[in-house]
Amino acid sequence: MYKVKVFVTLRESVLDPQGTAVKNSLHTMNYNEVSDVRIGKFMELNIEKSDRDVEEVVIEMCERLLANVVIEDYRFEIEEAVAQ
Amino acid sequence: MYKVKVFVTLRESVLDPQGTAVKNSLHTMNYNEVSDVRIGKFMELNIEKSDRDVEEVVIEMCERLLANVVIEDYRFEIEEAVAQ
Amino acid sequence: MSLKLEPSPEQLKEMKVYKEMGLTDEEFAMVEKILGRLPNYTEIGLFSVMWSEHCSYKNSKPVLKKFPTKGERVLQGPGEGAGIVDIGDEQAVVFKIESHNHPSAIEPYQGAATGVGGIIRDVFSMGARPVAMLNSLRFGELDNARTKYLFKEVVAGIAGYGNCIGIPTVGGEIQFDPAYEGNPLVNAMCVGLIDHKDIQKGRAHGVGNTVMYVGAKTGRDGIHGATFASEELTDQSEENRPAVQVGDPFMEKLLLEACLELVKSDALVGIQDMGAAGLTSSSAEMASKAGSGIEMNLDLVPQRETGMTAYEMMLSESQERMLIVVKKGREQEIVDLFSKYDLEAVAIGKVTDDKMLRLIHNGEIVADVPADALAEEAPVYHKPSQEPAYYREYQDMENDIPAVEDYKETLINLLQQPTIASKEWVYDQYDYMVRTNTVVSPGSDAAVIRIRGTKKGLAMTTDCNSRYIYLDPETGGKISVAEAARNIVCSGGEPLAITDGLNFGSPEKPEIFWQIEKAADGISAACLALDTPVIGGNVSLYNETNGEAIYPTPIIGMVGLVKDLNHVTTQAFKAAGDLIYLLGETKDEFGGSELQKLTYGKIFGKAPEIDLDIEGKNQKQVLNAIRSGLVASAHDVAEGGLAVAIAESLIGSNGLGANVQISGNKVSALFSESQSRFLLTVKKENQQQFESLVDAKLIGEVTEQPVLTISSEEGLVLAEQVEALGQAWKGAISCLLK
Amino acid sequence: MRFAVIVFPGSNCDVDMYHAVKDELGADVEYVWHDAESLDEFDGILLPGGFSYGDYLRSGAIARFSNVMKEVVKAAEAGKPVLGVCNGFQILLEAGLLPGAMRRNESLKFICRPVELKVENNETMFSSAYEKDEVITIPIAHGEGNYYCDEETLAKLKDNNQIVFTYNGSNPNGSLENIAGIINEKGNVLGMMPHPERAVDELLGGADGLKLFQSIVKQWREAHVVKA
Ligand SMILES: Nc1ncnc2c1ncn2[C@@H]1O[C@H](COP(=O)(O)OP(=O)(O)O)[C@@H](O)[C@H]1O
Ligand SMILES: [Mg+2]
Repeated sequence: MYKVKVFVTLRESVLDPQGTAVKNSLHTMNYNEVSDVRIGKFMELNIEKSDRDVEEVVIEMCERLLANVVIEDYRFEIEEAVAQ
Repeated sequence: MYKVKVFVTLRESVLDPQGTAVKNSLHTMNYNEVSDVRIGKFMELNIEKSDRDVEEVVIEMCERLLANVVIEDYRFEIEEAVAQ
Repeated sequence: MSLKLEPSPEQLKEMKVYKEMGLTDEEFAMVEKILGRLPNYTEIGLFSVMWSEHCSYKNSKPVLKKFPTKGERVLQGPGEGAGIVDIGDEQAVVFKIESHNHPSAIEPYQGAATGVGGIIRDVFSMGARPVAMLNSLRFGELDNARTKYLFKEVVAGIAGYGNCIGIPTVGGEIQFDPAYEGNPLVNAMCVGLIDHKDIQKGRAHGVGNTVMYVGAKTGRDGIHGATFASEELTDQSEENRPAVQVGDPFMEKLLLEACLELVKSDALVGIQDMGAAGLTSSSAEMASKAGSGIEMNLDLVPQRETGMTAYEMMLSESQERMLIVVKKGREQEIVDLFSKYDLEAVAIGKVTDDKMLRLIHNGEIVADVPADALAEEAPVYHKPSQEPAYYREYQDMENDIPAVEDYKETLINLLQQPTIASKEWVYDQYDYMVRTNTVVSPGSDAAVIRIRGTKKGLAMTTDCNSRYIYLDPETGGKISVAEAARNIVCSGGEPLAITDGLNFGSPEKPEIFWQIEKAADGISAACLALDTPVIGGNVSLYNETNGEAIYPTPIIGMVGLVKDLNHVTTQAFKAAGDLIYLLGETKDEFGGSELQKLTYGKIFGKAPEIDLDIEGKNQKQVLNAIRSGLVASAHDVAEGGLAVAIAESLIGSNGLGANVQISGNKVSALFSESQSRFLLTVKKENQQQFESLVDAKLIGEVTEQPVLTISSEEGLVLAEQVEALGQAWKGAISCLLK
Repeated sequence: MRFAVIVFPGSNCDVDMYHAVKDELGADVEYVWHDAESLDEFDGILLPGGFSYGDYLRSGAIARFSNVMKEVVKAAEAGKPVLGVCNGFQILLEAGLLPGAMRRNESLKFICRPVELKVENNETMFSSAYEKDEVITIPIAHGEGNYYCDEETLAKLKDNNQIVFTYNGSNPNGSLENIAGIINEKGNVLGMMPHPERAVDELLGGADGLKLFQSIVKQWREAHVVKA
């Protein structure tokens, strides 16, 4: 089995209302040292071994469902897990 | 400056309806090898150096605002960035 | 730095860079002539957006001229952010519809959300408090993953924005047809309330007054083909692509409250929202309308990103921004007012007397063009128009009555057609109650909002049967207006005025232009006959995929006045023993009908006829009877015909049934889509009085037994448990989405 | 009795709450901005629904750090009635005035519709005008109303009779044990997802929520008549 971590973040030019709200809130709470916040998604997937290349599968899933590539970028990490 | 990555995920014992929905969608799309999906938040913060210990500050922010510890766990990574 | 990457004026001309911005050679020559010199990159950018169809209506102006726009109650017709109609007591209603088709096809959630945000700004920039939203949607058939995805995300986007900002979404309409497969339509309508004294106009009066920027910061969102030229000249690729706009309803909620406080201040001179073409259109139009000029220092524009060029700032379509003009010397008051809402208000320029839009960036004048040239002097094109062959062919056909074997099964089938089926799956996601004024929620004909502190209400609806319009644009155009008015009347309202969202294919095609013209003729005729002037609207052309146009879809948004909330009526049958009446004549009309589509899988023939005199007369009778307190329930007979209308009235009735008699051809009696018809129920004790007011035919009685029984002279036609009808109707959409 | 309706940036049911109390209950009520320094002059505190700060991180997470929340805590400690509806409930959870947390609705969709509630506990200052086990109809309108708490907390809620309202029949959002509204141990802080302030006028479809507000006023009058 593979443990896959997918990070989906908004593209650079895209407005991030969530990040802005959190930054403002941190400032009100006196964490003035925080100069920027961007918020994205973090997904953990367990994928069983199959005859397809796992990386290929992950890219395909990201492009088709997990990220909306019009506004989001994605990154991932694949780790082989020892079966329990 | 520090680049801090915060990962906020639902606690293991808490049901994750979003993750379940994504898993079901993936199955409909014939990615049957996906056996589990959990969805969380991925936050990227830029934090300027201050006289407080950055790790301490990050923990405090997580506990107070970034995560709701009743249902969520958090993890973070701190990286020192070269000032531009 | 980035300025250097822009082509020089000479390169612009030589390389015809303007072409990729959508300007023709002739238009470029016009610009050159207006300026008396070559425009620079920023300047040609200003012209290209202001002279686009979206901002200038250069192709649709001749058509829009046809619409009747005046009326006793019209306080503001087309031309400002939204139209305004008097409703008495020094109050007025403000409303407008707008399309967001293209963005929604690319990023359905954000496209729909920002469409909602945009139309809300149009309304509160007039000084009005938005009180309700409606929408009108078109998708392909719900039989493939892409369409399901678009549908779900569009609905979620509308809900996401509207719910968060706290304006109830109270109604709308949805149709599914393969014609919209590649090009879904998302039109949103906003209705606001205003006191006459608060009405604002977007004008930059008073030389020396200050131009201020309020709301969200400017980013590189939505710049049309913005940096394509720079891209050719540099290696930057991806990062410079125009970014899709992301809505921030929270920001807009703050902006809304701040602006409504602002309109009470006498420091305010003019206000306009930054919609399409953002800073460019708002500044050029405000100056042009006031006969003045505006000078702005772009260095002062709040920016979300670094290194933005003048071109990018002027063409950005970042959301949740407004441009305002305030009296000189009163800026600090405005800054304070906005800061209470955690918003920025920044002085970025001043009103001048030279009628020029002048832009300064990094200490240099980067654009200096006549404001009128941008806002008013776009070329107007009279496109050739030609009757399409299909139309002739359809007109020559005889009315065909589809064969029906099993009436019950057909009725159930019709109730399951997504266009007819319950839209609960959709409106359950909309907060239709917030602000606690919603008297009639989605699920009946027109929605009704009460006006707090009065006994009045506003009825509102969106309607458009695109199939009829495709078959016969003129008749279909009439029907759209008539149907909207019918829905208003059924809810107890008197139709006031309309806003129209004209969604069509490419006007470059003579057959499409013909559709536009004819539909406008039909709409105009109906507006005149029913006394509902056009007070504003929106044009969206070029809705095509692979050369295939959508059905012509001029959506009608109508608002009516409910004089007394006691008149509010819904479509649900109310009590056993009530008499059921049908007003209006039933003919053998199936062109474009649901039964035709169901039977043949396509539509053809003539659209149903409509006689506007009869329509007007029937509406008056119904409204009169409602106002006399004689009507227990009212429902217009629309898609699917009488049988579907009766089923809908029963499903909402909490366990009642009906016994109905039909005569003549059974298929027509049950399923024909003849126009100008109403299904009404009346308490027995009111029978005489009702019959003296309304020329309706008694067709049956509401029963205790929750069964629908329809019979003819020959005997039983169909009988079915209302529960079963309800299940078919309610479950259809969520079932298709699985 | 004077009520405060707290207005956070992004609150949008503040008007509903205000008018319910003023027009239908006929009590004194005022809007109080989120940066207010004191709530001393008020006898009852109402946290309305909406999307405070856009609810962009988690519902209620940012609002709980508003200035006025210190005063809300103070009012709660002083035993004044504090009612949080929808977003107000979420804020009370985030602020720790009530136990547990909210998750997204099981369907992942926003849901707006009237639902049936069962009055589980009518011995609170918010529910005394209802009968025990009375079934009432109150609208919901939320995307994150799926209540959660751990087993230990749930056991405590049950032992102390802190569950005031549950969804009757079908559960619209997946909340634990059909929970729709809970009260704190002391009995003066109620949080609920359904909107009683939207159910106070037959013209808009029902008035089952009115008794909730009447309960508050009744209790306050009794307390103050005794004192006087
Ligand atoms: N997109 C939508 N958003 C909100 N409500 C909708 C939408 N589509 C349909 N509805 C509601 O569902 C009900 C039935 O719609 P429809 O079948 O179009 O009615 P009609 O034929 O009477 O115009 C109406 O109350 C309408 O407002
Ligand atoms: Mg209708």
